[in-house]
Amino acid sequence: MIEVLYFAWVRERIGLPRERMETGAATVSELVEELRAREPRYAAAFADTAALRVAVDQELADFDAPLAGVREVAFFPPMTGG
Amino acid sequence: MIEVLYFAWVRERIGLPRERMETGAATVSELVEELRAREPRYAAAFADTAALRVAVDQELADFDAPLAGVREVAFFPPMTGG
Amino acid sequence: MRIEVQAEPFDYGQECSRFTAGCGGAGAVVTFAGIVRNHAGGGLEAMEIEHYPGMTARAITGIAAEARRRWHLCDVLVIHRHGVLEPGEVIMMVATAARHRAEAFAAAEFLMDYLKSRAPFWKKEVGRAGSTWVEARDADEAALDRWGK
Amino acid sequence: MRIEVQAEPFDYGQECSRFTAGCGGAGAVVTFAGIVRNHAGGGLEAMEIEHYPGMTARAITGIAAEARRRWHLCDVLVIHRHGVLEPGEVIMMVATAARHRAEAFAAAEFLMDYLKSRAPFWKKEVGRAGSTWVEARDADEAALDRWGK
Repeated sequence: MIEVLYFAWVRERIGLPRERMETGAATVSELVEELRAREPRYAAAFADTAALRVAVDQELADFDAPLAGVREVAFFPPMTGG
Repeated sequence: MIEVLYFAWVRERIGLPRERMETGAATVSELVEELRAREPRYAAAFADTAALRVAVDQELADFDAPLAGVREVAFFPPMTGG
Repeated sequence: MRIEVQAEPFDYGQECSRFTAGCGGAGAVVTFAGIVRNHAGGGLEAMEIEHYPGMTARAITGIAAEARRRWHLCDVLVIHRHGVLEPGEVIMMVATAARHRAEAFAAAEFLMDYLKSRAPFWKKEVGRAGSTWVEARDADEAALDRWGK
Repeated sequence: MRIEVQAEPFDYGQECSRFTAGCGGAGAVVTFAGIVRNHAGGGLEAMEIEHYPGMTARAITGIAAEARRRWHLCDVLVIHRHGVLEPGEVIMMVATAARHRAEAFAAAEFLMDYLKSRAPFWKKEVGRAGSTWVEARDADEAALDRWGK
């Protein structure tokens, strides 16, 4: 089981802030493929992964990061703090 | 008549903060020569002009600046504000 | 070193005073404050700041630790708010203290460049005509290059 | 724009608050504070700051005006003390407000570089063993080069 979190417009497009899911995905990219295939709102949120950032277990990561042993994956747009 | 001001260690070496003087010097350098010739304390203060800065009528200037029409000349070490 | 991530307002001037009083060996203190700007036309009614609670404090702590590795700093402070802010409110501040000004300036700019693009905050501008997520500026990502990422 | 040259202490935090509250369009405020450092060994008893009364305010005003020519600034503040200060006291501050942080940072550093080497102040450290005029550092003169003097 993996916890998937969404922030900012990713959260708004998907319509929920987080969900627990069972996945066989080996990498973040495979997880994205799986999510995209679910429903149009996911396909819309993940249409352009160049516009997205990902954190794996609360550390910024790449889309080819492996998911073995991972508990939490978060998707969000580029950050705009400060 | 010209007003000559001294600051920081220049003031301390010469032993006074300002003086009015009559001078025929055409430039700051000539004024320095005139002062140096006066007394050992002036010679000591002006021994190394590379260690000094000069302001003419309250604007930073070079040692070859002309003195025609000038009312105030100030000598001091490099500034250490901030 | 103090890192605060909070919804509550903070007293920017008081934090500046306290920080400055607390660092004995420092000759130089630099502070930065980010403020909710009143855009031309005055259409901005509020700024909503979302963050990633589990990750935010650790991300900022990591950025501050990196700053302390790069420069000899007497102290570092970061306060960042989230939630709903009004125009004119202080969103966040950083403060750095060092012996000389070059280090304090460099560290404050480094902190800001990284907080801007690597700490998980997202700003949304709420105006009369609707609300918009603030887009990351290319200049902000480019700013990281000067630190050799 | 406000320039103050004064013997009296000032409340650094309060000045930071007031400055920040006063600049509506700014998104970024940078402040710098110079503090009388307690040197290793703690031998410093006081810092005496001499200045050139007729020239000081006009020199600082000129430097601030040049900063406003180079960057689009919403506001600038400079306060510089003279006279006798104790370790830990704030000697001077600058504050800059701009729309974006890069301008506020650059202008604050520019002001500091020029105030350091082009405003007529001289510092003397008074310690147990006597007193010494602070010498200008080569780094301070070199810092001006990056602004194309």
